[in-house]
Amino acid sequence: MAETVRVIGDTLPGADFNSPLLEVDGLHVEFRVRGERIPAVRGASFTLEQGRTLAVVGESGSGKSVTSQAIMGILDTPPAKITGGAVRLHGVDLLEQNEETRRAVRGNHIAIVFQDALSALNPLWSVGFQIGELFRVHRGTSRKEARLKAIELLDQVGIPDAKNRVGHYPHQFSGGMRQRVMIAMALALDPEVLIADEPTTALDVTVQAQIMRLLKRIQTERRMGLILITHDLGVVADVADEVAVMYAGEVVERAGIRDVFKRPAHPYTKALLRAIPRVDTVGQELEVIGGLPPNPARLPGGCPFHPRCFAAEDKCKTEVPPWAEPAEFHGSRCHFAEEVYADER
Amino acid sequence: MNAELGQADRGVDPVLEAKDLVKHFPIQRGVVVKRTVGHVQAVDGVDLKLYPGKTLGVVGESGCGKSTLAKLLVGLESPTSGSIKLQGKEIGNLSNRRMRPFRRDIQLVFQDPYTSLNPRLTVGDIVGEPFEIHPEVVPRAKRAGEVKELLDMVGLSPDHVNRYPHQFSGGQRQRIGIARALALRPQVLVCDEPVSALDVSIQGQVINLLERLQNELGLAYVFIAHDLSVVRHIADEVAVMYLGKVVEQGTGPEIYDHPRHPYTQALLSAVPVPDPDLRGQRDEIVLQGDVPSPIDPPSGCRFRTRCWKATDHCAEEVPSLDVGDNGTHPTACFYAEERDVTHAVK
Amino acid sequence: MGRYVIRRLLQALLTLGIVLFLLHYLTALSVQIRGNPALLFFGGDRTPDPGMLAQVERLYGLDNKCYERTGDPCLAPFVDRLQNFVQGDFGTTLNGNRDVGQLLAIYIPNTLRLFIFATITLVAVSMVLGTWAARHRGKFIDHTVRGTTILADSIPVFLILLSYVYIVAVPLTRWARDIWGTESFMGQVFRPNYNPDYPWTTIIIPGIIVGTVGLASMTRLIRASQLENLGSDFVRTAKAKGLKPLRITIVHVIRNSMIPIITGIGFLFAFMLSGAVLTEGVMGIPGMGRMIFQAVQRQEGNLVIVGLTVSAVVVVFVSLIVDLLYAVLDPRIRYE
Amino acid sequence: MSELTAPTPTAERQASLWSDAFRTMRKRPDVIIASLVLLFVFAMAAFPSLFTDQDPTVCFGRDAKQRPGTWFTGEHPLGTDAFGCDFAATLVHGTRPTIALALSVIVASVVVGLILGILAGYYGGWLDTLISRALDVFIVIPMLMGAVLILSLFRGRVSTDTLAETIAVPFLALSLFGWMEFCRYTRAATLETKNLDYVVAAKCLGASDRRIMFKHILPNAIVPVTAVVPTTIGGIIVTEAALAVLGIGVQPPATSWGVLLSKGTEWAGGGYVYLFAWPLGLLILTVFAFATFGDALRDALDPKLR
Amino acid sequence: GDESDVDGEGGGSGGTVNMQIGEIRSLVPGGSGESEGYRIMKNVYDGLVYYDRETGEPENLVAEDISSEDNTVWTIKIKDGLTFQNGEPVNADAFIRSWDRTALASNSLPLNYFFATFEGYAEMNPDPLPEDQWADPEVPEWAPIDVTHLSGVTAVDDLTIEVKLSAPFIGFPTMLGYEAFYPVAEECLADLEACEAKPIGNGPFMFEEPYDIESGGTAVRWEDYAGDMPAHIDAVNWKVYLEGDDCWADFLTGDIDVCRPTAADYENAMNDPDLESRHIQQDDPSILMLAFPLYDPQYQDVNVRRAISMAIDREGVANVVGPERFYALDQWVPESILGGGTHSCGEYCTYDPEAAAALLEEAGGWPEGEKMQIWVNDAADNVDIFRAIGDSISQSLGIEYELVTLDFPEFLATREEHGVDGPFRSGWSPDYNLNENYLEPIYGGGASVNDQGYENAEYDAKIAEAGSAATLDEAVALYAEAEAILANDMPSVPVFGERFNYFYTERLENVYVHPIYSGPGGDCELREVTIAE
Ligand SMILES: Nc1ncnc2c1ncn2[C@@H]1O[C@H](COP(=O)(O)OP(=O)(O)OP(=O)(O)O)[C@@H](O)[C@H]1O
Ligand SMILES: Nc1ncnc2c1ncn2[C@@H]1O[C@H](COP(=O)(O)OP(=O)(O)OP(=O)(O)O)[C@@H](O)[C@H]1O
Ligand SMILES: [Mg+2]
Ligand SMILES: [Mg+2]
Ligand code: NI
Repeated sequence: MAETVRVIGDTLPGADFNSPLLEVDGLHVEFRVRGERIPAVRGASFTLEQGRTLAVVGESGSGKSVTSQAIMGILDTPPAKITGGAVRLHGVDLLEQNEETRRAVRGNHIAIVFQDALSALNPLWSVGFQIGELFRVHRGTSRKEARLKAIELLDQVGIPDAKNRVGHYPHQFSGGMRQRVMIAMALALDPEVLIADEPTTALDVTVQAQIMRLLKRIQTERRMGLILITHDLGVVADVADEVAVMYAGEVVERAGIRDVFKRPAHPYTKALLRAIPRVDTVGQELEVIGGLPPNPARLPGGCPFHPRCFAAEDKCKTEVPPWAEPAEFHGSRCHFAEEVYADER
Repeated sequence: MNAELGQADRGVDPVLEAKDLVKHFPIQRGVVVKRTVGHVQAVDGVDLKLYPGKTLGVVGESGCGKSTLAKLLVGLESPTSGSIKLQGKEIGNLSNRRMRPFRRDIQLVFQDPYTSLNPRLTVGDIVGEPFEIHPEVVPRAKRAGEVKELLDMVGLSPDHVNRYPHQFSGGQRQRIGIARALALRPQVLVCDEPVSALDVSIQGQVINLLERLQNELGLAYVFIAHDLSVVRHIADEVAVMYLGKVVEQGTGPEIYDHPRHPYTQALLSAVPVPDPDLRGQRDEIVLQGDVPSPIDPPSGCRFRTRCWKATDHCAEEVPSLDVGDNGTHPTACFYAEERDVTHAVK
Repeated sequence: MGRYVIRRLLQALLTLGIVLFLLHYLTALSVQIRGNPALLFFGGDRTPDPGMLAQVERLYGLDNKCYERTGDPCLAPFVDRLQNFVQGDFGTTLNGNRDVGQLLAIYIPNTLRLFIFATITLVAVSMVLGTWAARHRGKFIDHTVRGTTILADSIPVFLILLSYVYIVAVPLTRWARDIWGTESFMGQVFRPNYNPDYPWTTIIIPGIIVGTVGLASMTRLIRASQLENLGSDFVRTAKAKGLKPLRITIVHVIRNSMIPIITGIGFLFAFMLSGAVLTEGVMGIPGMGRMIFQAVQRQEGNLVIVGLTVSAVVVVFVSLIVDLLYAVLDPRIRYE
Repeated sequence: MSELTAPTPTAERQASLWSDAFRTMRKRPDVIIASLVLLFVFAMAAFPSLFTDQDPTVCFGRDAKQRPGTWFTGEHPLGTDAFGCDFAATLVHGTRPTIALALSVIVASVVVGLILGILAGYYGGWLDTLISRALDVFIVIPMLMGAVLILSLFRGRVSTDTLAETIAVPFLALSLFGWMEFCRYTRAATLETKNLDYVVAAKCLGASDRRIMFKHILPNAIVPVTAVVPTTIGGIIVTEAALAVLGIGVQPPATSWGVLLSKGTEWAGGGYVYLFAWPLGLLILTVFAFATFGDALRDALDPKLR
Repeated sequence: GDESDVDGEGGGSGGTVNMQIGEIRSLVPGGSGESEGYRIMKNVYDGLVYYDRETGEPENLVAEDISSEDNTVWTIKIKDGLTFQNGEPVNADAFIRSWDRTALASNSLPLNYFFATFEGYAEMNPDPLPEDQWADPEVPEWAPIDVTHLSGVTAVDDLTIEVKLSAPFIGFPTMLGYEAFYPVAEECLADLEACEAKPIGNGPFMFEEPYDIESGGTAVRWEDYAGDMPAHIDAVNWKVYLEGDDCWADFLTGDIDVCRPTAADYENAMNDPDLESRHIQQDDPSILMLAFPLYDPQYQDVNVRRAISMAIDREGVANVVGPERFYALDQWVPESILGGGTHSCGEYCTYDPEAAAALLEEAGGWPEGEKMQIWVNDAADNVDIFRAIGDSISQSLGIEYELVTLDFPEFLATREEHGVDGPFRSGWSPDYNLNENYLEPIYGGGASVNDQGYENAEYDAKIAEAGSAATLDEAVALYAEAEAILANDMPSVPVFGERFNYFYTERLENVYVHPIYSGPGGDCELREVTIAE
């Protein structure tokens, strides 16, 4: 695949190519359910450069999916409401654009791959139709041409016999194949940013390996920015360039891949790394993070991680920790970031 | 690292033994008279031995028949053929009523902590249900105490008896499920992916609990999972399943450090290791395609369609699960050969 | 697909056979308990000559002695009847000695017309209301729509009809005729009674009224299925593809919502037939519902059986069509 | 092992589906109003003498169709009916058969439907085939038609001495054609539930089929059934009225709302609107109350719809 | 003016009268036997006699002369030169072929019984074979009937018929205007199916298009009509109202010209000043009685029956179902019928609760705790009327009652086999205009035959005597005496005579309603009606 030439000004007026590709800055999202306000994302910030892979990790409910949907602008409002922050693509704050521009950005500039491909594909239309739809809506291609493009894409994502399979329906594909279809759909308009929201969680390890390989290949070929959302640190270690760790709606640590794994600066990251069972090591008892994941509607005061933290002190219960940078390009939201960073164990 | 486990216990009789276990689900058609047009060969000739106090891990990809095997072992499905012996007694084809006394000795822990607990019953009712079904185990008056004890044993506050399952988190619910399974003091616990639905941070708690209970109560586990790393931590012996058959069996180190079957090797190599330093350092085998349908499995070796070593021979003959000439543990492959995929090699 | 249809047809045939036998048994029981309907042939209060009565009984096949033994399933006449049905002979009525086949030819089209208008009304109104309510979920409009439809459903249809006939129809007709003339569409459409000279026009209003049966449940169904689809993952995907809301609704929501709606319509069909009994009675429409009701009243056993069998055939047929429509709409449902 | 004594989870949201449903419903104004209406109607059915002191069987043809007095006072506060009976008394005393019929039909239908549905869903096989076929057959015959058929079979065969005798035949006819919906719901719910892990768990513990059906499956199967019960009660009341209008159903001189309505419709056109309006008002109010209640219940029991 | 005058379409509706009609059974003479079929046939066919719309007496129409010496053998002379609408002559054969058809058992025609008094009837209506000769013991069998002609009827010449009855019957001519005795064309019998749809009559109206049983049809004036009672309007359109429907709403919109309001619409219609001048109110010869099962010991005392009769507040009951629609009846033969108007019931048909209670006391009172079962068929207003009657009896005598409602066939059957255990409904509409028709068919024949189980030798003798009286007047007087005997025995009590109230639209003039033969929904004499300009 050759270097893609694109005219961004058409769909995104005011784009500045000197700014980072995608910048999420202090994003706040809350849900209003039956009079209750649930802050799902509380000030998430990270940056993605072209051709890089940013992994967003965190346990279930930490706000990973909500963040990605906020970037895409596909949150249902209500119940969701973006209460603050900015999402800048080439320096343009998407949150301030009108609906039409945002629609143009979706698919064209940012695309997303969801976790459960079976439910994310409309069961009543053939995959060819669903992929071709993008060309027909955004590019005004004819039905026939769209089909040819769809075949081409299916071929690219490694679906054998794409010509015949283009008319099949989602249920006729296996899990891994469906995920490839999703990826083909996301790649259709050659976006600069691809968000993959747990693309392999529902898959077997052997298939997961196939899909991750595919994603990686495509990303390098197209020099896309990839946001990989997952809670599998093994996958992260395999593909990511940078990592953002989320806890209770916040990014609690952000650093390059080796830094995070070798010298985490946040107790949560540290505990998480220790808790993971590994194939290549044997330990009799697993280390665990005590307690329960936080309920976003009733977060504890101060640092939200303090009830489960091994390093917690009284200060953590009352004071919200500031963003600290114990090393260059290594940020952590912990009162004791330096200490944790320094402690190599 | 070889032969440190398993062999040592050969003097003891296994608590649970399955021989040539087969389960085929018929596929039926027809309005009034049903015709059988085919079979789902979910489990197709599996041999297992489980020794007291030990853990047998079963790994394999989705749909390879792990859950079916679990159901067969606890008597929820009756096998098409083969035998299952619990403490030397055949339980394979017993009627529901005749099976009942054996149920006290073998219990199941489910994968999904959200659907395995009746949302309309309190924790006390759920954990106490085994006593109602088997009233002879504990006299009525002592049941409440027993339930509290069980809750305490799995690390839940005994005050929680009057709560409903939805008031608990996933990990806590899984503990309730374990408490229920333990109520009758079984010898064997079959755990069907007990931690797959849990977050990494919670997963460890449940695994530790299971290990602790094994030490305290001398339980034997059949531990089913598709997460190989978890199995490695808990299992003494591991069986790798592919399409209803066990393709390789052995102790943890035998399987993980010295895998001989191509499928096991591919499986292990596909597990990502949370260490960025190992990126690109390991021997990576990426299989092509998906697991074939169990309705019409490939002839001969079932793995041959995805195997890089496959020859015509593989299509003609079914490889048996043998130790082989130069092998250390049973492997069902004509071209079994050790290959280390878990450690950095490059 | 072909095999599936054949299988379904066989199943339907079985059901119909059972229905037929049950009906036969019930009518036989009715003759056994209530006495011989042949008396009706002689009209009024007169006692017929026994010889004549016997003749008439013979004419209608009611002379079999099994009709005198309460509880006897009367198998021989049942077999006769089946044979006649197979030959296309549906017998005659007691009252008027009329060919039942010909009667059906008159009654069925009328009822079908009624159903056409009823279905159109039901689907159109509930579609609009359901979609509207789903759009404004939880808001005032949502509650209003639901309240109104429930209220409309709580008023028995025949009361709506009666009020229409007694109170509204006459002044409306007179008013319309003053403006447009008697023979115009408007001059006929409001007429309080069905008129065979205007078989379509005068059935519109009763059709619309029957169409309000089940409005609440249908609206609720549509609202629910739309809500479900609007919140589904594939709609989220569609949004992520940058599609316009209108396109999302048309391409990705409506077709998916059709499935429960079709089921609903399938069920409502049997329901409407009940509605037809009263509607046809009140509006003087010579249709199946009314025919069956009067046949039951007059102990026209044969007519009851034929009528209900026709209705059974329709219901079975509709459910078959519904199932086939599923397959058309939903590729996941494949019948080999 | 300190990590195993987990902190207390979300404490407030205790209670099960039912009390949860009850809680949501209690707050809705429409439910409150509907409940009041139903309470009033039930009171009328249970204690008619609280509402009127006249005997509905004392009728003088000469006094027929006296319109109500201006302020609903005088000997006949609501006037007299077409037979010269006190209309208020007829109306009040007509409530009992109506409500008794509706309730007995619903109880019978639900019980029959539940049992058959659970059996069919749980055991499957030929039992399921049999019950499903019966379902097919009964669904094919529309309820009203079936009721007409049964009712005409028993015309004049039963006396109307007691309440039970009055409603016996319509009860039979309506129940016979009323169980299918419940059976279908139950069967579907059973099929769904019986493969749920908690049912499998009970089986694994050695629970008997009866225990599984009644302890684990029934509570689940009963949810969709309960959700449609109030609405169905409304439907039965309407059907009873339809039967009365057709001249079958509860037979005069026993009264029910349906009987009153069928007379009332006749006279309303002739200017005696009150003969029509009162029973109609009561009927609509009651059916509407049931339907509203049912609607709310369905919402409450199916959180997806909220 | 009326709009339908303006839009001339479909055969010049300027002269078309729109009538309502019920469901008919047949349009070939002998096949209908109900009021609706007769209402069409009497305009399409000309019978031997036509009943005068004022006196109800038969006046010759096709017949030139009808005479008899002994009331047993009757000679009928037919007018010359009359034809059917297809040109066939109306002669003796035309009548004989019609009568033979109706009298033949295997044709199973409802009016078959009209010929029971003819000689030769028995041969054409044999009994089934003895049981041992049936092939299937379950199914009765008949020997084939080879007699196809009534032996009592002979054509003396082309225009003269001689009829031999099996017993003398003075009222014979009064029957002859009825449908059973109309002539039938040969062509009609050749293709009955076509004739059912498009009758070939000899009357002033003819069908050009087939009549449809569901939607009715239009009969136009037959221009070549040569008879004595021609029509004045161009055409008549019958619109069908099936059972349970009524024409009132359509009358109000002007789609129907003559209509009777439903019970509920009465009051409004009566009080409408607009309609007042277009209202016809007449007594209907239909009567309603409460009959007693004399075979039941409970009702064997005549005083019990009298007490019950006196306990019925007839005006009160009429008030329930519409005062204008019924009038209290105190005789067994209504006023409008030849020989009616005797008021034979007298004081016993007058409401007097005290006297009623006293009478009942005298007769031994009513058994404690027992309910009176009142049996009624469930059609139309019956249930209401008898409920009101029951209420009235119950208020006067303190007896509890219960209504047993059955549908018609079952009711008839139960009544007939004497399975009724309480007072029951007995209604009667005459077949012909003679008081005999109210007496003999209902109470004659002996206890085992009639529904009441009534038998009085004196009564039966009186009926027989009247049948063989020399003149009609004599016979009428003798029948009236029989009625008096009946009044004394009270096997039933008269309750109501019916009264019809017809309204017609402004377009019509000369609207007359036949007192005996008119439909339940509204009717008028179509040969006389005209349309206003
Ligand atoms: N529609 C919604 N209504 C209310 N709350 C919501 C909604 N969607 C998400 N949330 C809340 O937002 C929080 C973050 O959810 P999110 O889906 O982003 O988690 P996640 O990190 O993607 O978890 P997972 O790993 O399970 O996908 C959760 O606590 C959830 O309760
Ligand atoms: N009751 C059944 N009837 C027919 N086929 C069945 C039945 N139960 C399981 N199967 C089939 O048997 C095969 C093995 O299923 P099983 O549930 O044992 O797989 P598994 O290894 O547990 O997979 P997973 O990891 O997804 O839980 C599957 O192909 C499945 O479709
Ligand atoms: Mg997520
Ligand atoms: Mg499984
Ligand atoms: Ni390890």
